[in-house]
Amino acid sequence: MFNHLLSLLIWLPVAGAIPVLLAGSTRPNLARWLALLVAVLTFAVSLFLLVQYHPDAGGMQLTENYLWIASWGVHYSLAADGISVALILMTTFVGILVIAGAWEVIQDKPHQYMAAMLMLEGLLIGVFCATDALLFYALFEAILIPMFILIGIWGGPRRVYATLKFFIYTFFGSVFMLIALLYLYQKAHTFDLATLAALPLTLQEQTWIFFAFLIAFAIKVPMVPVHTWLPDAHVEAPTGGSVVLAAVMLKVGTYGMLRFILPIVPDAGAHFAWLIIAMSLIAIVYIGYVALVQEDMKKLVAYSSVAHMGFVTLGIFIAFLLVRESGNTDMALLGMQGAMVQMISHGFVSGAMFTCIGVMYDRLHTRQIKDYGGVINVMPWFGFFYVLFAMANCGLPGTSGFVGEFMVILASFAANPWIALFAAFTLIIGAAYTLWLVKRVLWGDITNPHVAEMKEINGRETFVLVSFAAAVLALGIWPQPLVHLMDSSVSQLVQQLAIHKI
Amino acid sequence: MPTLNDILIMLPEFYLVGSACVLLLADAFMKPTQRPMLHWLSIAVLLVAIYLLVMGQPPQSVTAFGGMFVRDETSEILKVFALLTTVLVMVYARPYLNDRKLVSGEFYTLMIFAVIGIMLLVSAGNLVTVYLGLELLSLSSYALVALNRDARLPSEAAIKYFVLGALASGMLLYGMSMVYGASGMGGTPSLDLAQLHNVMSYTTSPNLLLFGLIFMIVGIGFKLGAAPFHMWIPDVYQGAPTPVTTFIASGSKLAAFGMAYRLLSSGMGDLSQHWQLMLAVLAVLSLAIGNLVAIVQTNLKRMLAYSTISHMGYLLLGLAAAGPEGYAAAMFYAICYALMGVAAFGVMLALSRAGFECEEISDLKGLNQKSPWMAFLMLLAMFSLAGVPPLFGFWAKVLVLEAAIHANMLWLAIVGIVFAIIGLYYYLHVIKVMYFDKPVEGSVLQAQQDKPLRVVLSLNALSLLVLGLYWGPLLAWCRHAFGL
Amino acid sequence: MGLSTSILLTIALAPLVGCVLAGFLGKFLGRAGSHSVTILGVAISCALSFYVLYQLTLGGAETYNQNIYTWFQIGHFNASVGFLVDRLTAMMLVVVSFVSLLVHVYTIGYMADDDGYKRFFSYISLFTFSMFMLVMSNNFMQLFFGWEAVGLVSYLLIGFWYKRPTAIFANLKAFLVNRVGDFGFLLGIAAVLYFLGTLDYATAFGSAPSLIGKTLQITAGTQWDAATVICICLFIGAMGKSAQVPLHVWLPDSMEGPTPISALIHAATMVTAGIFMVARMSPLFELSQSALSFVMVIGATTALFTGLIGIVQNDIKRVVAYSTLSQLGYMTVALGVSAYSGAVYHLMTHAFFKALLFLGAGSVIIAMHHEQDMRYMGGLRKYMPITWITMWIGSLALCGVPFFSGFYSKDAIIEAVGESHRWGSSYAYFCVMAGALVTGLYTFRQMYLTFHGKERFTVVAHHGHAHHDAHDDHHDDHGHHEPGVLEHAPKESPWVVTLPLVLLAIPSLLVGFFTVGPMLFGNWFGSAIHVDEANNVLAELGQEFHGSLAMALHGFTQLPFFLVLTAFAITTYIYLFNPAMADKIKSALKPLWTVLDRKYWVDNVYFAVFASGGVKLGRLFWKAGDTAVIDDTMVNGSVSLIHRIAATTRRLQSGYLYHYAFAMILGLILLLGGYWFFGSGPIGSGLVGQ
Amino acid sequence: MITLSHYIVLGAVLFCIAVAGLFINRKNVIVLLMSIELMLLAVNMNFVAFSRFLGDVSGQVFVFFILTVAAAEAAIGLAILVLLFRNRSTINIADIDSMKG
Repeated sequence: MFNHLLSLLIWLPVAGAIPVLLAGSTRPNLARWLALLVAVLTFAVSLFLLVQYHPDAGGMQLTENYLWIASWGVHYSLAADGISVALILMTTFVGILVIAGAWEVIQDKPHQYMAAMLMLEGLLIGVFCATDALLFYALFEAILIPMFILIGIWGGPRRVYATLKFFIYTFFGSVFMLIALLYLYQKAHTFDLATLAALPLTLQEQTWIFFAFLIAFAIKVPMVPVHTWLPDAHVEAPTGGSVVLAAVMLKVGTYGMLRFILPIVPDAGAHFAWLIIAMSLIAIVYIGYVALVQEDMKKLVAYSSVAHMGFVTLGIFIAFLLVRESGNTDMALLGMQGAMVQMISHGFVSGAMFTCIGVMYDRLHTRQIKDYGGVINVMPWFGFFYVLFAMANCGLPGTSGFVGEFMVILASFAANPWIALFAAFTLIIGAAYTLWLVKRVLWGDITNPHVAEMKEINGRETFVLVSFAAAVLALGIWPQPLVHLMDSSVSQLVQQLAIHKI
Repeated sequence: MPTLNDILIMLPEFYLVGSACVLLLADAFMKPTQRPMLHWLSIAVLLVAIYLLVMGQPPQSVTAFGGMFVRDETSEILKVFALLTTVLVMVYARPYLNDRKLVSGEFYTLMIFAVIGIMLLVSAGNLVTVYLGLELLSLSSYALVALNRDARLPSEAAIKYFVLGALASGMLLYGMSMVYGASGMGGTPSLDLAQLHNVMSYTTSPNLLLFGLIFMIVGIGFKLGAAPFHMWIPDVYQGAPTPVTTFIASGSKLAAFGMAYRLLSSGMGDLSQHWQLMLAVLAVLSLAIGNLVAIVQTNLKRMLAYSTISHMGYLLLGLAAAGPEGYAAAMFYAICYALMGVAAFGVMLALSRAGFECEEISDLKGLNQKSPWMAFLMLLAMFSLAGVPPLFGFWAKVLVLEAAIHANMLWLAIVGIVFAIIGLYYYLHVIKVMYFDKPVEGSVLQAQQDKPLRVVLSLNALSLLVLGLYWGPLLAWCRHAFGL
Repeated sequence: MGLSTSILLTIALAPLVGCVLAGFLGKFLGRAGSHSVTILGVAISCALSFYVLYQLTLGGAETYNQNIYTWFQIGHFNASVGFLVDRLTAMMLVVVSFVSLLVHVYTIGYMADDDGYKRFFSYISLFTFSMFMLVMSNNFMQLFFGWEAVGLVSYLLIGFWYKRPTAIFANLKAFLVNRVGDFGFLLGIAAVLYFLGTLDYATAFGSAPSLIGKTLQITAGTQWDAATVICICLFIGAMGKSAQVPLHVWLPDSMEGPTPISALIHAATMVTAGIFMVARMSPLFELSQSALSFVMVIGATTALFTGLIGIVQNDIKRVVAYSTLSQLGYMTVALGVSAYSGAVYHLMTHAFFKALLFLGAGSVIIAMHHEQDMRYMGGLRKYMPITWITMWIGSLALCGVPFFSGFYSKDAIIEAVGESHRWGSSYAYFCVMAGALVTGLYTFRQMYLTFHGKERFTVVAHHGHAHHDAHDDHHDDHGHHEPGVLEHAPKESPWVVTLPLVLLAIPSLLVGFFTVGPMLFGNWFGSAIHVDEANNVLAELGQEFHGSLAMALHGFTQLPFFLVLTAFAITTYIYLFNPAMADKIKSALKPLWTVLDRKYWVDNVYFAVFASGGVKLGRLFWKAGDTAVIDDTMVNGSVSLIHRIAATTRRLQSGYLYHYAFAMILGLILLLGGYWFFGSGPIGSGLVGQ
Repeated sequence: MITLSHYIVLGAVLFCIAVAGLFINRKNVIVLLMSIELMLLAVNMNFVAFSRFLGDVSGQVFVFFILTVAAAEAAIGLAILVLLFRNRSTINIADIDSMKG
């Protein structure tokens, strides 16, 4: 089992989806329980990663490598480093919560819903541990299919527009990456990432490839100005869909940057770091303002996701700047780690936020902020969680939201105080849009009679929210375990930044 | 004098001709009640043909009748898949024909003759064989399109197909005549492809040769259905009875590839740097017109027709690369497209019944409620056509793109990929209709209960997934055929 | 003997435990249970704090500085959670825990009939914990944690009565304004890390001198002095927390919170965090004269101008709130002239008498059934003698009348400013001097309006819905019965309320007299506070210091005392003998009065510019940027463009056979022509690429 | 003296007439069939001319095949024509446009 831990993690949920599907619409509850069982099993298996992966050894571990397409030298090769392990654990963790979260919320064809979720989970895990470029790409694209179905079938009124936009937008980005990969294949005659990383490329080649990669990942992250698919997708997606989308799928973009842009085109990356940093800062400030005026809760949180992902990209490319210009490795490490921690943290926080919105939506069937107000009067416990996650969302120390942003801001000051200035602006604008939302939704007297009838969260919802809260607080109070898990991998990434390929 | 060896080399073809005649007679002497037997008979005949092909496969390329007929691995692969897809077509056709009282000897014999045409075409070693194979295929197809005598559209489709087809073959012949002439200028004239190969090196009138080449490319373009020679495709696809459309979309595309390969590579290989660009132009036009116009279609068959055009564009990407990799990729693509097309039309056949053709895209509304399995199969076909991993169609696209890049035609690859994005839209639209829309009131949408159909169709569609996950062997086979 | 980690951990965690118990198990504990667990928790901390203080002063314990656990370790950069406990910390611990304890007790009475009783106790315990983390921290990261955590609790408590629109507006405002400060604070921390390579106090302060001469490249050509940048950034944080102009706007609104909170958070402890922080950072601030000047000017401005607003307020709590602002200004000025211990000393005395004043005000408010407007009070002294006396003690301390604790701290600050020769010190001197007068004015006015003169309220017979008002109507300001009309006569508050008053009155009266010598002039804080010889004004004052008695006596001959006397005289005349006078003056000085009543329009400007301005900007970005340009034009625009192209292209498929044939011919011609022109020419070969 | 080029030109002319007939004529499908025949004849002309002048017989052999196939083609063409007329009682090309777009 341990030799094929990663394969097991990928295929367990994917294969598990089949019985769930067969359980069929006639016995929805069987399907639900099966799905939950599979999700829990996957999570249990993923825990073995912590046993099997040795943080201090660093590098790619748990390697699996089989020749897949002989005549093309495509390999089915998987491996995980600290970052992958962290992301996979987050995925499996969130996996349970979305299945549990959808329990009786999804009444229409629950078996298909659960199956799609499991497929999605498996594919995402695959993305996080594929070390063959073509395999990565295939999985990277394949995750679109279940998400397309999830939004399209169980989504809101404008789901068709949203889901088509989501699919085509993302597909649009990734095809250019495919061209780039094929071009690299011409030179290297392999898709093995390690080999591609060692491939010498002129700056011009690197530039083209860099932009091909960038458009693919920037759309996935998403970065301004190619972010507009996200709010629509989130607004229309069912709660579970939004949770996975925000918590895990966005990370695929930044993860891709780590695996492709950093090692393969480092010089172009350094050359255009300013561009990405500018885009990230725009994401933080501009999107902050846009989020401020949203009338739809989900849209607001979606925009805040864009802003928070801005910190991830910022951290990564700050590291470029620090290493290449001032050679300040310590700070580069800090920035890169900040980005990583932010990825994980945002996974939990945004997931939790969307779950909260889902909880309210299930009761009132509206996402408009104006329809709410004074929810705390009827749902005090829910209110507690909501405030907690809101605080995490605006980066309050003691919650996971703080750690990553803190690190990135500290690092960016070392690169250039102005960057830090704009990045730190999130303290104000982030608090503004999040707490204004809380003010309008949670506080105040009840104005809408329907709000008065809202029921306090039930056991299932409490379980989901408590799990999220536990994760958020644990990371916030003691991030060291996570940091240590990723430390060696991150330092390797930073070392890679220093390597010139020209 | 033909030797026994010649006969043995062409055994599958001879066998098929014979059995076709037998079926014709059987049909003549059969009571109407026994007619359904024809179905299984002809399927059996085709399966036996496949068996003969695979068993009798020569270790290396051989020729018969003084080079008129070439039997090599390329033709072998193409024939096997042509027969295979024809078998699928017949299986899918049964309920359709039954519902519409179209069960008749002609259908089966014509199909078999068409297949024979394909087989001749793909292993032609001589301009004459090319022509004969092409005509055998075309004439049978014309007749098949008009199979349903009492409907308006089929006859219109047939006449359009016929006239344009005749024009195309006329041009092909005209081109052949010029090539023949050019080969005579300063050398011994010949119709043999192998000998035509090096005409360019000696001919005293290269322009004549190149004119001939261009005329032949028109013929090829027509057979492939590449823009601007694609005009027949939408009307014929829409007008013809769905099983025939299915056949035209699958088997004859393999034939078209075979023809192109024979004429361009075996015959005009020396002129590759001339025809590469022409094919590239055709590819771009096909990608553009096919993908763009498909977006605005409401008729599923017509939409698939335009999608065929765009797919031929991709196939041309591979051909334009003009190298073993390119040919391998193109053949892989042709096979892949045949399987996808058969699957897509198969689902239509499975859903249509007398009085309900299930031709409009809107007819599929809420299919996921009505019969989730069919919807799933269609989903596989659509995502595969769209080229979304991990399905088969994706890898085919990757291969042709890689071939184009390999041939230093990066720009062509980028054009291809850009139109892939546009193309994505209409495939997703079909899925949207099946999955996201509610079924219309009193929709008679429901799948045929015909067991063989369901089983074979499922296998066919699932093969797109399986081959998508493990396409190595097929690729290896295709590459081996071109000595890679 | 040293201080053991376990003691310090207990100090920090005991309130947290109380908070968690009261918060999550409140249902099982019940009201009594909840308040007892929290009070117990705080009591433990309080006792231990006194013990710690004792150890550090008389027990001869060493300064405690240890990391508890590693927060994260990246490269050579280590962020830990740890405690630094020296005399400065110990003093803060005592102040915080003592006031907090009394507030806990007081709350039993004040919140007696509030539905959020348990929640309230949970909150204030959480606050106590956060405050401990702040003052005990031994590094910037943890300081920031405590910093934001107290901000959170303040947010929760200002909005405690979440049904009040004003309350939830005030708490949002408070949090955001504080965030503006934290924005600077965080940048300061980043700068510290960048220049000193660590966030640990000891190490950072140790290597602080290395900052001299270092500069920060702001733009090409402009270099800023590193120390100045760091200190000003950090001080911006202090401006947010300690409500210094121009970030003072949140504090008056924060009075929407229940009175005990105003006493604990918005007078005694949290708002003084900024002062504490700057004192703690003295080794850094000493490196930048310009930063200190900045601090001093800001402080002086706050001290005078916010005090002036206090004169025109009618809400009893707001008067105290503005006096708090002004007093914080005094502390800041002291920091600005490097009289850190002066500032901290005033912080301590102020904590006692200001808490006293707030709690007293609260006691009055209870008696008046949550009527807060002084215009409907008056003559309360005969109803509530204890409150009256204790509040007078507090007021005299506030005005800095000799022998009262306030005198020692405040007089020292004024003297220190006088001694200072730093840029802007003359302006500061004027402000603090004038401030003394202003303080007197609003304090005595408040006392007279509340306790003296004739009663301006009427007691009517107990009618219908009267009783239930008593408990719901905390929530909406004494809602639907007209002002100045009470169901029953005001009476002295219960012992749980008066006891804290008395306990706070004692230190307000005495603590100065006994501690001024060592704490102010005796370098009591030792290494905790670092002052350059050049700047050490307190040392110079120390030359003339001959014991607290002498200082007090000397105080009677000083200008500040006469100013207070003047204020006393004026207010006594106006409010005791000639009440009509007040309105005359008001109308006489109408413009001035409006300026003060409108609080210099700062709030309006902020709201217009930042709040509505921000929303407008956001809407612009959203509609113009996201919707119009990106979505409609680029995304959907290209889609519809493709659709239009498709719609036209399909017309080529006319359906006519001869068009189809013609198309084929055209194709043929295209190929022929194409070949003819560049089939094998340069373009062609370029496209094919051999 | 008649040279090869004369024949080629004649073939070309015939071919052009045939092609023109295919897309200029908007009346009658019969004319289309005739044009197709003409086109094939043009091709035959080419082949015969070449094989005659280049002294190679295979060209003429090809011509026989073409003639035969042409006959079959004509047969099918007429059959479809009949069908068309039966279904819509017109063989006017301009009317055959029920499928377009």
